Amino acid sequence: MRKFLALVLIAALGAVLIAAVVNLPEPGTTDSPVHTHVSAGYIKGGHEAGGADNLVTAVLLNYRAIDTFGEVTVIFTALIAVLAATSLAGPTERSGTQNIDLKTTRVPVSPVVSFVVRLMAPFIATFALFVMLKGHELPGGGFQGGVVLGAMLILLALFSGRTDKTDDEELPPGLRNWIRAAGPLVFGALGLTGLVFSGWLFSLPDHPFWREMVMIGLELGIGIGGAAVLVGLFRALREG
Amino acid sequence: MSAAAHGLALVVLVPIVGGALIPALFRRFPTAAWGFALASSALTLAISISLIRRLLAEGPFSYAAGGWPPPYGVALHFDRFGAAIAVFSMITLLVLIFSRRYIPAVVPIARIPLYYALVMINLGGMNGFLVTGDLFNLFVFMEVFSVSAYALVAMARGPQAGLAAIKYLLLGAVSSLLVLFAIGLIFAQTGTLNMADAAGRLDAAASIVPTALALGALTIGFMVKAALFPLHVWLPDAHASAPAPVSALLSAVVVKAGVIGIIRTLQTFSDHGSLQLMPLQSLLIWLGAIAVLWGAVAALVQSDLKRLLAYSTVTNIGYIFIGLGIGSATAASGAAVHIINHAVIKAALFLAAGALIHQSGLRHIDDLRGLGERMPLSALALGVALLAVAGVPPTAGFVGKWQIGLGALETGRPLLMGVVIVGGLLVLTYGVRIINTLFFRPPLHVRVVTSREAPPSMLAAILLLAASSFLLGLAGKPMLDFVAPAILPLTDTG
Amino acid sequence: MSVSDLFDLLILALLITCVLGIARVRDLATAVTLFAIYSFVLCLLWAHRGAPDVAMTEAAVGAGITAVLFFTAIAKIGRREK
Amino acid sequence: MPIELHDLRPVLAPLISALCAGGVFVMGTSGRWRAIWSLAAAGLKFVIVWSMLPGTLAGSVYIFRVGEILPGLSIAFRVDAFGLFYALVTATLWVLTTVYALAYMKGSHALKRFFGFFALCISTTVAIAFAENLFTLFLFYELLTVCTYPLVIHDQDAEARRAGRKYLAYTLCGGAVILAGMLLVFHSAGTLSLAEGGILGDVDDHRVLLLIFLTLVGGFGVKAAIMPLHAWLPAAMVAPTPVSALLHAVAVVKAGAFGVVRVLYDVFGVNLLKSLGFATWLGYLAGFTIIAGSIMALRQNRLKARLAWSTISQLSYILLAASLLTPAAALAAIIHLANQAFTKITMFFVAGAIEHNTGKTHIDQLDGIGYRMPWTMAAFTIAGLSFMGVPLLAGFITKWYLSLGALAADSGGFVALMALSGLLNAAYWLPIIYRAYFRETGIPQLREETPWMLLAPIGICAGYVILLGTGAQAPLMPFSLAESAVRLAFGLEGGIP
Repeated sequence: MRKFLALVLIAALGAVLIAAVVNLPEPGTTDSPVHTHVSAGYIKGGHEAGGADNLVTAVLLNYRAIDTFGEVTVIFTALIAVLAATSLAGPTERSGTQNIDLKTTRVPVSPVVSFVVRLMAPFIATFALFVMLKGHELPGGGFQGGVVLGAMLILLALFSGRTDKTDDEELPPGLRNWIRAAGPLVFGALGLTGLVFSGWLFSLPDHPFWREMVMIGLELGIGIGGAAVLVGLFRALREG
Repeated sequence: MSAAAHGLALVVLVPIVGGALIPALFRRFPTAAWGFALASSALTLAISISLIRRLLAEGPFSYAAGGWPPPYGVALHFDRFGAAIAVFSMITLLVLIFSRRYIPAVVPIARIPLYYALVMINLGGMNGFLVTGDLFNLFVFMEVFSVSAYALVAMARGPQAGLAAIKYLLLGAVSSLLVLFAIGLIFAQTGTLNMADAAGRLDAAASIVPTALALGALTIGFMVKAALFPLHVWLPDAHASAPAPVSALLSAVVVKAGVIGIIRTLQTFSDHGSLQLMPLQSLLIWLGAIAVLWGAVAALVQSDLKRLLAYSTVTNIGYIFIGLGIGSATAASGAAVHIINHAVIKAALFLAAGALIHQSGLRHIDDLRGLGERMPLSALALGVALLAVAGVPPTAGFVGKWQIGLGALETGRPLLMGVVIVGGLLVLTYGVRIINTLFFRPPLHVRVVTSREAPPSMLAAILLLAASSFLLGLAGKPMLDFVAPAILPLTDTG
Repeated sequence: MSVSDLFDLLILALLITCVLGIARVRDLATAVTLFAIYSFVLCLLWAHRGAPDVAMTEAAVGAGITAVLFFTAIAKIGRREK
Repeated sequence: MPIELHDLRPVLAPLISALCAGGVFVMGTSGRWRAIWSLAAAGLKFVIVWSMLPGTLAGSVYIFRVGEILPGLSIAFRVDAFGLFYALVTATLWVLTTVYALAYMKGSHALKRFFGFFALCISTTVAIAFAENLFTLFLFYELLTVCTYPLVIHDQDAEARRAGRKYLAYTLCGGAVILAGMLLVFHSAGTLSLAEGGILGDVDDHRVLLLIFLTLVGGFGVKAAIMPLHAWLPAAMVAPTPVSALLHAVAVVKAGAFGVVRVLYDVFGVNLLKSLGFATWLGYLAGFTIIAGSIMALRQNRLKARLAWSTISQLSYILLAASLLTPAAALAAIIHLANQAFTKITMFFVAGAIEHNTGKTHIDQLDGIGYRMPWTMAAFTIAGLSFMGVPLLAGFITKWYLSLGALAADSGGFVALMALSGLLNAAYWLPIIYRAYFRETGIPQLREETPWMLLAPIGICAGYVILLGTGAQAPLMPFSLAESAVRLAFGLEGGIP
């Protein structure tokens, strides 16, 4: 009965959603409002005023920097949330056979996998950095690069054969906390420098060179901060 | 460009960056995080006051973040609803003061910085939500304060808090998704995310179906955040099991974001020529009326003090929505003022209750018998706030109820006036019950006899809030005058 | 119907299959695997529709990190749905 | 038109008691400070209220506006003849009750709370008397409920709590109903200011008027204990005697009656009510309450319970008189505020003194008490005779004017009702007096008079009952004040016809 109700509900909801989407302007047609209004302005002025060949990046870091600031804050907050929620219970003793404590009883890692992972890690890291640094010209950017970097670090932690530590534990804990907050903090810095140099909070400098530098700085902040957050999430889940 | 306009971005930037700094700065000295959080929220408060001064001098104003003119950049916009940030910052400040002695007792010492970081980020998200003039930005900051709110609920001890936080998280995520979906629909039809711009361009949209659906999705999404009946189910659990200062913050401030979200929605859609808001408004009235009665009745049967207070939030949200739904100048301004007044009252209630529970270690109402004798000031503050939440004149709760009742009469709904009054009476019933228990019954529990009055940091926050929840009632007229220009766009449709 | 359209249809069919699978399986690990596949297929769709930035994010977040975090969580709570 | 004078005294009078309450709450742990604060404030207030008498008699009205808290809702005080009359009764009796309470309550628990809220009650009562508009009236009316509650449940045992619950349930519901009525009035008239001749003249919707009448009169009727809204009053008997005196003679029930009269004369206005005809029904209900209350009183054996039921009956005199809408009856209504207050408070003081002295609470224990406490019982006799309507005592004046008013309103039936009520009063007061003086107990009765702190207030009240009955027309007696109140309400020039 409940299943049936759920089905009916979902069908009704789906019908409504489809009705809405069907009535939207046809995607891809050049005269739909999406393309003629604000986006047209971005396309026209994005390279010059937006300061990035990749218009997505121009929108993210320049036109709508405050949105991105909010987004990195959400990511950072998610880590804080997980830390706050999991560690309160403390390291819990668990019973039962199906629960695997990753810290003590680990699935043995095949040496081949371990070797391949270690071999690939530098290349993955390089790719991540490339995505971050070139994000204003090519597809990609801080978010994507950060996720790749974070995935690489988690991969290492899982398969490198070491059982006790994730890589970021190699860092002093104080520094780790700073890196995790890198995303919101670089945007905070941007907000203030923008005010000092061009009179608006969250504005990028006018000079092309400095603008590019600032963008790279932001991408690195987002990326490295994001990677640290992801590793932190993984760690908190594993230990919590 | 006067300096005050930068404040519009700074009220967001300062608390969030402050919050992000806390875990890094205070890893070694967790308890010192308190002072830093206090300072940054005080700074935020000062900035928001300067914003209000400019608002009074020049009227509503905008700030183009990054210097990009709307609709290309994100426009922050400050109007008289946005002025609520001053009150919310003030409440956050007081909650922080209260937390000084409370939080170390419930949170492991190493995690204290996390708590303060979350509170500050929550404040930043709230401020961003209130001052933004951009739909997507609205969503982003909604996520900022929502995620921090989920986490704050989860900070309490015990499995109950965890479950409550999960429940809150699930419903919150669905509501966020609905809002995001609606924003997508609006963007697809108008090509813009700027609220004012979108409002002007919606009329030209090819089809009315997606517009109506966007309106519906926004309404439902914000209804969950505002905990309007019947989407309030997450609230009693979350607000009852969270640590007291968090409950105060959530009930006083965070649910109001949903209300303001609905106000923004109504403002955006009120220009629409062919879309009638009338059915939506009568729906809000009905749901509000049921919420008033249901919340009050449910609160009556609670034995847990904080759970009872949580249900009183359901009631008061109902009042606000009745006022918004009626939509006449009288009722809408009453609802707008009640947003603020209820924030103050509810913060007073939860903090006072938190102090009583904290000092005695008991949370069931019956166990608290005679505690008024041992903790006279906290109990007195709770009593005053209870009378205020019931709307006894001339307390702060009366203003909204009077205006809403009057609005119901003006629009020819005498029964609705009856609901407003009966709701107040029911609230008064349990208010009296608690006052009775605290002051006029002999102690039942040995821990009551050994309890001591709350420490000064807690008392300061409680007494200030309780006094405000009385005094704001006397300031009803200036407050109504203040919101009057802001509710005009709402009343045009009503 | 062009090849491009056919590709779209194929991807949509795959997506629906994955989603139904996620809803039906009782084994959490399988569900997460299916979820990763879903993300990856979606990533293809984004790439095909000309949104490389979104596609990259989807691949890394949806198929990569999310799956790892889910697996970590499953390791804690057991893999069977109760 | 009266001359309006802006003056601080209308707000000072309630403020003094509030200050006193503050003083008691802060320093009241010491009995001496409690007494000093209470007596000083009572005396000061007495002086302030009396000082306004000559001006009011000369036709001026004192006004003080505190401020507007909501659009159209202001807190403002205005001393007109009727309000001052009520305030005079309150201020006078507060002095007496304070003296009595200081002696009576000695050694009880939670005295700080008791005297603090006691003072607050008086503060709110005077504020009710001086309220310029319905909102201010309502505000302090509700505050009065809140302030009397701790007094009702002073003993904190199960019975007191039950009584307190009942009291709150009735009065708070009444308050909510008044709030509804107030919203209706404000919505239809646009103002809440009390004004001679009423403010509802422009409203033509008969149903709205009926609704306003039902809500306002019903709401205030709760405290005025009109049947069937009376049940809280006998239950509230558990309170200490000074509280019962305060509840039944001065503050609470009179606030209700005062409110009803205000509604009838200053919200509706005599002319509008005459054309509507609602008041007739109120009159019938009040008449019924007079008789039914008396019959219930007859059946009580506990002295305080008999007093309580008698209060229900006596209060309806005021409502009946006010509902007749003739000047003479209105005069009766206003004077009866004072007459009933002084007479009933005498009786309560006596009941308290008997209980305090001998521990006796029931009527069948009172054989021969007149020999043990002759002065006390003499006062009681005077009060009883007054209620019966014996000429030269206060109660007679009420009955006389009420009958005149009833005849003027062509409701001769109410004259017979007066007579019947007098008989019933005789039926339940005379047995007590008979027992006190003429029943032999067999044991020789030792003279054991009440302590002077209790006796003095009793004597003064009893003396005043005589004074009200004999010298009412003397200058500076409240009678002339009542006359000018009636003149204002009916828009009359010269004397009362």
